[in-house]
Amino acid sequence: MAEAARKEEKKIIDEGLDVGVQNLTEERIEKVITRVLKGESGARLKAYIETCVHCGLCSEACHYYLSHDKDPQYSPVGKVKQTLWKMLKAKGKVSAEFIKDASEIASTQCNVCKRCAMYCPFGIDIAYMMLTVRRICHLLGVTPLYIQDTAHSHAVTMNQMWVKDDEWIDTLQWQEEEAQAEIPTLRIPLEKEGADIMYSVIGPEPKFQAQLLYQAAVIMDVAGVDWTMPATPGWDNSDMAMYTGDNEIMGRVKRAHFETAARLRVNRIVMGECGHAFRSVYDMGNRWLGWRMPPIPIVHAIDFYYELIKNKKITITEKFKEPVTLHDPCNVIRGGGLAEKARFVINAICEQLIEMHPNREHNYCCCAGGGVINCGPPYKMTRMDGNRIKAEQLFAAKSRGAKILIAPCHNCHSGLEDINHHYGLGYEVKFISDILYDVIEKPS
Amino acid sequence: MLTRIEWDWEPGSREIADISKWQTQFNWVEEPCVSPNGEQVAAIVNLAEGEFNVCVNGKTWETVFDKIWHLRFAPDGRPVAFVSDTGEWTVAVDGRTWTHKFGYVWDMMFSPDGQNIAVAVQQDMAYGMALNDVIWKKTYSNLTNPTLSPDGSSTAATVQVADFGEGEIYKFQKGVFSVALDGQTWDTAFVNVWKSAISADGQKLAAEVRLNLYDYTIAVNGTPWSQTFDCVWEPIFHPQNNAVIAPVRSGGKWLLAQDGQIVWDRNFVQLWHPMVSPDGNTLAAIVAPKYGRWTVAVNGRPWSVTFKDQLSEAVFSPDGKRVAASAKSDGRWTIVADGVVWKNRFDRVWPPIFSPSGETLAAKIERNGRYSIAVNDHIWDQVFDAVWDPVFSPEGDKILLRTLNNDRYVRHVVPVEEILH
Amino acid sequence: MMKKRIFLLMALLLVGAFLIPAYSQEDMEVVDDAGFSKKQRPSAVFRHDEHNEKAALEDCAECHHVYEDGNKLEDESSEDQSCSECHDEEGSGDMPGLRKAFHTNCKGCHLAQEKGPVMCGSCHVR
Amino acid sequence: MHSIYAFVSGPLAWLAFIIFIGGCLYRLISLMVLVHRKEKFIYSYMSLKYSLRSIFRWSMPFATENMRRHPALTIVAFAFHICLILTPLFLLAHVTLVEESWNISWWTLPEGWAEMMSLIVILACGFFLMRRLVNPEVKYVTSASDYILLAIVAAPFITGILVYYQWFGYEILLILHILSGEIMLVAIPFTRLSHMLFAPLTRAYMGSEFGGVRHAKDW
Repeated sequence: MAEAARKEEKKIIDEGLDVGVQNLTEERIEKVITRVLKGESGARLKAYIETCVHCGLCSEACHYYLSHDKDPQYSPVGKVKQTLWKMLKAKGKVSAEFIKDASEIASTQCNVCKRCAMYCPFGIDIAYMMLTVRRICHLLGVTPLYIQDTAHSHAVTMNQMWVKDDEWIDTLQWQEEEAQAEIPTLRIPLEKEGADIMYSVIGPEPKFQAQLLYQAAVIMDVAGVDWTMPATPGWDNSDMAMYTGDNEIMGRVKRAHFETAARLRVNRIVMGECGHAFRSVYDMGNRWLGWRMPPIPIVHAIDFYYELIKNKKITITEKFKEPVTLHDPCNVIRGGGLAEKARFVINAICEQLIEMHPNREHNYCCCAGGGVINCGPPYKMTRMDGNRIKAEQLFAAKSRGAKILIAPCHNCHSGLEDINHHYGLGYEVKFISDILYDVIEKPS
Repeated sequence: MLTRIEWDWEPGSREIADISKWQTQFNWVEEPCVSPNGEQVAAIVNLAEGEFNVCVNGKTWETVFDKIWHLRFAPDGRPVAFVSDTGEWTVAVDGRTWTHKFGYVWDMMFSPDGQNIAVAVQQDMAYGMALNDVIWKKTYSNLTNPTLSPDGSSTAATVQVADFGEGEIYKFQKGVFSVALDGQTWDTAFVNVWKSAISADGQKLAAEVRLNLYDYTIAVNGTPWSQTFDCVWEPIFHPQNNAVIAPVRSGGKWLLAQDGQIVWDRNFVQLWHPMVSPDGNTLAAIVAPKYGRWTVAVNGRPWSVTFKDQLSEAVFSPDGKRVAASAKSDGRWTIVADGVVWKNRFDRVWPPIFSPSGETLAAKIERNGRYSIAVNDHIWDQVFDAVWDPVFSPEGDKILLRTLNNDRYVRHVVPVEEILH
Repeated sequence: MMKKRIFLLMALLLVGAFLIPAYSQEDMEVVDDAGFSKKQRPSAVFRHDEHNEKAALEDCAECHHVYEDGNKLEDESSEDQSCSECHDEEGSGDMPGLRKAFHTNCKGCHLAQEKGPVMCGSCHVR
Repeated sequence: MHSIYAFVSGPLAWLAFIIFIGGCLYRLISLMVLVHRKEKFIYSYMSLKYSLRSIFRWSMPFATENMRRHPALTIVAFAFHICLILTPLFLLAHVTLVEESWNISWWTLPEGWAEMMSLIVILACGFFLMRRLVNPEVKYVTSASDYILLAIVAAPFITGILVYYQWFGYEILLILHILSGEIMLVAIPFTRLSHMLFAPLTRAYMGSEFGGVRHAKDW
């Protein structure tokens, strides 16, 4: 039954997969799988595969599984079964069609949120295994088109959105000018060598959400922060190559980021409200380059706001009135331990925080992260159908009075906008900075 | 332009400008920058809404601009900035603008003597480079990684040679990027071209390229090395023999290659920023011999001392016999020279500078928000709100120091002996 | 000295055999496990005379041994004593505890002779 | 029967233990060598504090979210693992055999307890079997090997109970009991039963990553 239901859903047309598999030969598939599973992978993968007792206890961790009426094909281990187990069992002798399915499963039916790692009694990291599958698919050239295009953008421009070198600087100067209408002496200091902080953002900010740059500049200015932004590539902390399995491009993009900060000789990098970017600079990209921890401390926006409020660098004039609920993004909460700091910030700027359940480390994923939303329109329904449980969770919080949904992560933000709209939840989705900008005391 | 030997090397301190006065004069004063010889201090100043100028030693340029950014002194002491007037951008040198105007200008580069100034330019979404007000004859739909030849006579950059639309991943993967030397691209295009280098004689151009999504190598004058790798970092030219040297990745480890052949007998977790000593005899690079441990390898042998956080800006002494770098462990900076670490730790330290003889090593340092310099692990007893990198006299017995305290910019010449005692 | 002691023992044995029929081994069905403070298994089945006949055992000391300084005394036997008089439950030094003594004695011989029961339940029959 | 008994309880038992211990060492050492060769960075993240924090937390019944979500399974799984390990180690008959061979002995379980514990293991195996047959998410990832492993684990306990009660052919069953125990020992290092060896390591690594790097709980 479940098998049939699954087949029904498979009508997605994705050139990245459909054309990609046409270039495959059985030999190439076998060679690449062997290269990754035997050559690149090591003890972790081996231990994970051989320790797993197929108990199925990871299932309930996964929002896809919960949202698909507990269809076991969507359980974390179920996805491993459909991909890695088969590759291992067949010693890499799998068909092109199999690779296409594996790519779809690994790239669009798993947000690598690592919630399941908290549910496996052995702490098996299934997200890591899904990323290994994506790595194989990358080396075979079978990656969903939209995210592959994004990886190309990273490779060319070192940013996510094909923002050209000059467009970036121009946008910053434009936002500086805009903000000067509000605070005439406000500056976005470019290339200020020796500043305390380099502020880094993700590609969509200059491309579509320039108001976030504006807000950040105002917050920095009001708080009297010694900050700068680079006028060279390396300003973008995001990294979709990390999610396509193109580790080499991931490393290159992260190197540009860290070397830009090192060139500017800043003490710390503060980044905007993005989750996967945090993962890429704090966890994955730095490691590929050989840094155990980021060479320059990375401060996520939540942590930074916490610091500003705690140290009274900014004053809250009047708290935000409407009841809010908070979505805990996987990469900064489960991946960065900022759950309590996020609550400190929200409580400092909002009258009422209504918790959704589960929350903190146990919050349900937005279903957009891990590169899934970046796989583009073909998979929008994958995300919607794959996260009914999130809609239910949000609905429950709404029924207890929450009106505003705070999502301090770009992917979560966009993903939850879609969920909100698709399920008609009637929330307004906001970043913390949207509210913070509104409630802080600014020079009149 | 005065050569370094002609600068004022008389020991003593001299106040050049009181910037606090400028602050009363203008709406705001941006970050000051100073000339190499320390005789000038300049800053972008705001006169009124949409009115900017550059103030040098208290005097403004003749022309007021809508917007100014990236003010820097060229090595020859001329202040240079990007300026905008009625929506057009150009370069202003000492207050005089280039004749060419652009949609945008950025990435300012100087030749070591400061005589050549190169920038990246964009006009009507067509991209190119300009050197001393001379623009490339051809333009491209995108341009990244601009570079200048060692003598500053040639420019190069990665350029996009064919158009592709959003989502046209297969067109992209056929290769639409190349590199242009003085505007002329190679005949070959690649999936990606990143940083490039121009040989000392200006005849050769080498760049890191990606042949498909997975195979990387170095291409020289359009011809890729016959060997491919899992990844590469940017190449450099050997200053004497024009050999191309680049870090390459194979089997998950980094190696050093010269003209496609592996030259160091061991691999590293990371290897980048290779450099050749001025005499051409020594090859060094920043390496991670172990995961999360950073140091310098000289001729393939890493120093035994390693650092946890980072190691940046290794430098050779002018005679090529010594190597020094700034390094950080557990958030504390220090200097390491020839594998020997300074005892002092700093909140921040800037790239170290060798005296002409290589005997003395100096660096700008920060402790508790105040700045000073340290020489051979001795910290000068004076602290400032800001200092610029120290400059050695030609004999190496004196140091030129450019400092800022209470917005007063002061030029000091300090005998090295004074700091060491 | 030695002869005197053997004589004494013989005398005692005779007296014992005739005067204390209650201790007669003819009726013995199970091993005397009175020495165990707590029995965890059914008593081991052991029909003394039948066993000895079958095993063609003549020498009592084959089982009812006497050890001195770790050496078995060839001409002496201890059928007048309970095993537990020497072998307490714990055992000490070279002296095996009672359980081990029984097992070594019975099973050890069975294994060596490749005859007789050697598995737990073959003796400790439920 | 003597020679068979002597063989299975002698050379074969030796072989089984040698393969078990040698195999475990081999698996652990080769895993470490693999880490050393290809993923040395793992060592740099290992933290004793957070490893123990994680192992301890996951060794406490109902101390993690997922354990609370599956109370029956939690109880069964804990009872199963405790009984599975303790029963053979402290069984009177086993200790007696060890004592006869090497003159060392240790505390033993009262026979009644051992009987109960063996039954618990068998019942738990039944429970696991039912999960595999009935729960869709378990069934989906179950293959023949999972049933075989379950049988390997259950066999020594089923035969153990049978020989304890001396039902059916005692001697044959005892031989089978010994054999099944030996099969299980040999299987541990070379099948997914090796989670006995690796689970503490994977747990320690995840505990270290979550505690030391991610500053988050891994439960």
